[in-house]
Amino acid sequence: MIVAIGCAAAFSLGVYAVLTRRDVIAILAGAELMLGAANVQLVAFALSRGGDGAVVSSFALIVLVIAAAEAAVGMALVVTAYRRTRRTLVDEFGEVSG
Amino acid sequence: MIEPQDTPTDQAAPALPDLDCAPDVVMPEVIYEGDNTIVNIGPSHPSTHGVCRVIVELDGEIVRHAEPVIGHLHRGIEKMAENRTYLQVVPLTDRLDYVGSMYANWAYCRAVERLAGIRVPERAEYIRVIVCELQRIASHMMAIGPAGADTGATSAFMYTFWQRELVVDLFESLCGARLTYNYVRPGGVSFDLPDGWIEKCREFVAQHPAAMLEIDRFLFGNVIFRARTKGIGVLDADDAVSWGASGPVARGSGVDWDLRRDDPYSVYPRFDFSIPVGDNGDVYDRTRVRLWEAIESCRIIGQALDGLAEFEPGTIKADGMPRLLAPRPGDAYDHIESARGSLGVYLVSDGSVRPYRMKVRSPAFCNLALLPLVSEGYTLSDLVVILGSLDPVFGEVDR
Amino acid sequence: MTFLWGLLWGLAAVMFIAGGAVIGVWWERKVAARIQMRLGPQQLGPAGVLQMIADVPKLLFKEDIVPDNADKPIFRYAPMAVFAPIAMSVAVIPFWAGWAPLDSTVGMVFYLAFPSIGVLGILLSAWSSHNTLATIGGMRAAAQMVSYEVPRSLAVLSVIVLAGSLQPTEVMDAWQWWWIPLTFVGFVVYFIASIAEMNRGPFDLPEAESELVAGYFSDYSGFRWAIFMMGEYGALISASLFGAAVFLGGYRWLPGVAGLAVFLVLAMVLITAVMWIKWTFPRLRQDQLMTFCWTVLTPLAIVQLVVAGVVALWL
Amino acid sequence: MSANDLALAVTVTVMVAGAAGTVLTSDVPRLVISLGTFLLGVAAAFLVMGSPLLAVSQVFVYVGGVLVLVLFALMMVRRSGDEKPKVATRHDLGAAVIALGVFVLLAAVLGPVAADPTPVVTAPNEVGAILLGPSLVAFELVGVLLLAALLAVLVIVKGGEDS
Repeated sequence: MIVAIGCAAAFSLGVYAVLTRRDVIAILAGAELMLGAANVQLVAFALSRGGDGAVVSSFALIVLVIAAAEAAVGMALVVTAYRRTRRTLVDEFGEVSG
Repeated sequence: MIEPQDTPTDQAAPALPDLDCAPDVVMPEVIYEGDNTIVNIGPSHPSTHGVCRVIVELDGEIVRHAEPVIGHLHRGIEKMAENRTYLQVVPLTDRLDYVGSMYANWAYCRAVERLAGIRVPERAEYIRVIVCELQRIASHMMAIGPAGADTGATSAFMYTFWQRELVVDLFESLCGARLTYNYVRPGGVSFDLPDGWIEKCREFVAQHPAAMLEIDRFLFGNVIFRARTKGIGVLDADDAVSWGASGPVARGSGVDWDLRRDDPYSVYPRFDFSIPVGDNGDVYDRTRVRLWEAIESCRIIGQALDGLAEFEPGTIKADGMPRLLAPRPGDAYDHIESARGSLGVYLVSDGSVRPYRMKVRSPAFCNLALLPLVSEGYTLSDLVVILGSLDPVFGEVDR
Repeated sequence: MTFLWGLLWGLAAVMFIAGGAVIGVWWERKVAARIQMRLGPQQLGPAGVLQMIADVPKLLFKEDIVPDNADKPIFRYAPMAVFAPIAMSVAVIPFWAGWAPLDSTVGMVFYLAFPSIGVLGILLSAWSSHNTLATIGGMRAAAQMVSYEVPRSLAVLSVIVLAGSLQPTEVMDAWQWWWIPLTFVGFVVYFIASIAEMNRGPFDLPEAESELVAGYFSDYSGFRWAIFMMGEYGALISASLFGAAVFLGGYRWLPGVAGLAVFLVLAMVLITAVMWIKWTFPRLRQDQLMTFCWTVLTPLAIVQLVVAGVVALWL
Repeated sequence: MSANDLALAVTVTVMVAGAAGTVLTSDVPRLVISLGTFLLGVAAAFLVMGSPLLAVSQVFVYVGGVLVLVLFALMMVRRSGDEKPKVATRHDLGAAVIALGVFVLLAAVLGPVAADPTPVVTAPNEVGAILLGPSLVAFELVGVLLLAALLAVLVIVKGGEDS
C-alpha cells in the first residue's frame, strides 16, 4: 500500500515535470522519475504477488539498463541541439530550422 | 575584447582619471559569448611567472585568443633613473630582470661607458663575462625548472633549483647579495674575486654539465613531458624575426642569432663556444635550447677562468673615474645577450650628473608579445606551458 | 541495533580515513622530499612525525571562507558528498579471513559504484563556487572519472570472473597465487585507472595547480578544504587496500595477524608507488588523458577480461 | 508495522521527497540534488526489498552515470553566468490536473491490489543464472540496444560537429 501510493505519487510528479518543464534536460529528468517509480512498483508488485526474486531482479535490471541508454541518447540529442541552435527550451525548437 | 561593448568610439578624449581613487580596473566578468568562455588567469596565479594577467577566450578547452595584460609590476624604473646619478641607477637595474640582475647591470654599464668613454680593465671584463655566464645558467634554471612545474613535474623544478642555488651561493660569496647584486658598475666591477672563489667556480662548472644531462634525461626524455611540449606553441622563424623575438625564444625556432657572436662585445671573441639552435620552434625546442646554452656557458666560464690568470688581481676598476660621472651631452645605446635575448639600454645625457633619459629594450617584453600568436589553437593546459617557455620576467616586462 | 552498528562502523571508517589521511600527508611529504633531494618535515618530533598533529588544529581553526557569489548551502555541504562515498567504499574491503566491515554479497560492485557518487560532489562544489576555473576543473573531473570507471570496473571484473563471486570475502577465499601473473595486466589497468579516479598526478587535471590553481576546490579553505584532501587520501588508501586484497592476495599470504600485516604492507607499497608516480611524472593533457583511457586501458582491460574468462571456464 | 514496513515507508518517503524537489525547484544544483535523492531512494527501496544487486546497479548506473550526465549537460548548456542559472518552468493548472488524475488513477487501481512486499533476499548469482538462462534473449537484446545507443550517440554528436 505505502509503496503503491508512493510510487504513484513519484510517477505523477514525473508526469507533471514532463508537462510543465520547458527545458529538455528537466523533461528528461521527469522521465527518469517515471522510470524509477515504475521500476520500484514493478519489483514491489511482483514480490507481493509471490514472484521469484531473481526473475524480478533480472527484469528490473534490464529496465534499468534500457532507461540508462535512453538517458544517454537523450542527453546527446540535447547537447547537439544546443550546439546547433543555442537553445534548450522545447518551445523554441519549433521556431528554428536546421 | 574585455572592454564594454557600448563604449562610443567617436567621443572626445576622456578626462584624466581622478588620482585620489584607485584606477578604473575592469575586473573580468565571466562573459559567455556563445560557446566561448572568458577566463582570467592571474595576476596572482601559480604559473604566470610573476604578476602577469592573461585573459583567455576559451572554446571548450581550446584557446581562441590569449591576451597578456601587463603593468602589474610597473615601478617606473626608467623615470626614476632620471632623478639619480649614473652610479645610483645601477641598483635600479638590478630590479629590472630580477632573475638575471647581472645582465641589466652590465647592459646599463656598457651604455654609460660608451656615453662617457670609459675603458674597462680587461680583468674586469673577464669577471663580467664569468658572472654573466653564471647568471645565464642561474636564469635558465629558472626557465627549465618551471617548464617542468608547468606541466606538473615539480621534481624537475627542485633539481634545477639546486643548480641555481649553487650559482647564487657563488654570487653571495662574491658580493654579499643573492638576488640583486649591484655588482657590475660603470668602469668595472665592485669587488675583486675573493680567495678561493675561482676554485669554487671551477667546481661548479665541473659538475654542472653532468647535472644538466641528468635533467635532459629525466625531464626531456620523459614520455609525458615530450607529449606535452613537442609540437606545442610552434613559432616559425619568420614570425620570430618579424616580431623581434630574441634569445632562446628565437633560437628555438631556428633563428641563429646571438649577440655574443654576431655583434661581439667585451672579450667574447676570445672564447670558443657554439650557439645551440632548435628546429621546430615548439616549447620543447625553446626549453631544450636553454639547457644546451647552460652547458655552453660552462665552457665559456672555464676559458674565462683560465684567461683571468694572466691579469694582476686588483685591477678591476677603470683609472681616473670621477666621483660623479657627468658625460658630455649625447646619447648611447648598447646591448648584450642576456638570458632572455638582446637586452639594450639607451641613455641620453644633457651633460648633467643624471641621465636625461633611460630606455630599456627588454627582450622579455618583446617575447611576451608573441603569446597571442603562439598560443592560439592550443588548449588551456598548453597555454601555461607556452607562457613558461617564453620565459618572461615581469620586472623587465613592466619596468 | 543494526542501525547503531552501522553508525559505529561509519564512524570507525571516517576515523580510519581521517587518520590515514593525516599520516598519508606526512608520508607523502617524506616521499616527495626523498625524490626531490630534500629532507621534508623534520622539526617537530623525530622525522617530523608530530607535524601531522600540528596540521590538524591548523586546518580546523583556519577561517572558513564562503565566497559571496557562491551557492552557499551547496558550497558548504558538497565536500561531504565527495568524502562520504569514499569512506563508505572502505566498508567492503576484506581485512581478515571471512571478515569485512560490511560483508555484502555484492561488495565488489558496491566498491566500484560508491566512489562514483563522489563525482557528483565534485561537480556540485565546482558549480556552486561560481568560479570559471572551478567549473573547468569540475567538467574535467566528471569526464575523467566517468571514463576511467570503465577500465577500472573491467579490470576488477576479471577477478570477479575468476572467483565466480561478487562477495569480497568469497573472492579472497577463492584467491590463488597464480592469479597474480594471470591478472597482472588487469592489476596495472586497475592501478592506473584508480590513480585517475582519485585525481592524482599524472592525472590531476581537475585540480591542475599550474593551470586551474586548485580546480574544483579553488575557493575552499580551512576545514572544508581539508575534507577534500581527506577524500583524496581516503580514495588513495581505499583503492590501495582493495587492489592489495583482490589482486595481490592481501591477507592470504600468511595466516592470522601476520597475514593482516602482509596485507597492510602491500597496501603501503601501493600507496608509496602512487606517490612515487605523482612526484616523477608531468601531467597529461585532457585529450591525451581521454585517448589513453579509451585506446589503451579499456582494450587492455577487455583482453584481460577475455583471458580471465577463458581460464575461468577451463577451471 | 514491522521494521521492514517502516524501512519501506522511509525509502518511499525519500523517493517522493526527491521527486517533489525535482519537479518544483528551478535551481539547477537543487534539481540535481533532488534527482539524486530520488535515485538513491529507489536504490534504498530495492535494498529493502531484498535485492542488493539492483540497489548497487541503480547507484552505479544512475547516480554515478546518468545523474552526472544530466549535470554535465546542464553545465554545458546552462552555464553559471552573472545570474543564477534557472531551469525554465511553465506551471499551469491543466498539467497539475492531469498529473493529479494520473496519481488518483494509479493509487486507486494499484493501491488496493498491491500489498507491501515482504523482502525476498536475492543472491546475485541467481540473477545471473536467470539472465543467462531463461531470459538470455532479452539480455542479448539489451546488449544490442546498448551498442545501438552508443553508435547513435556517436552519430548524433559527430553530426552536430559537422554543421
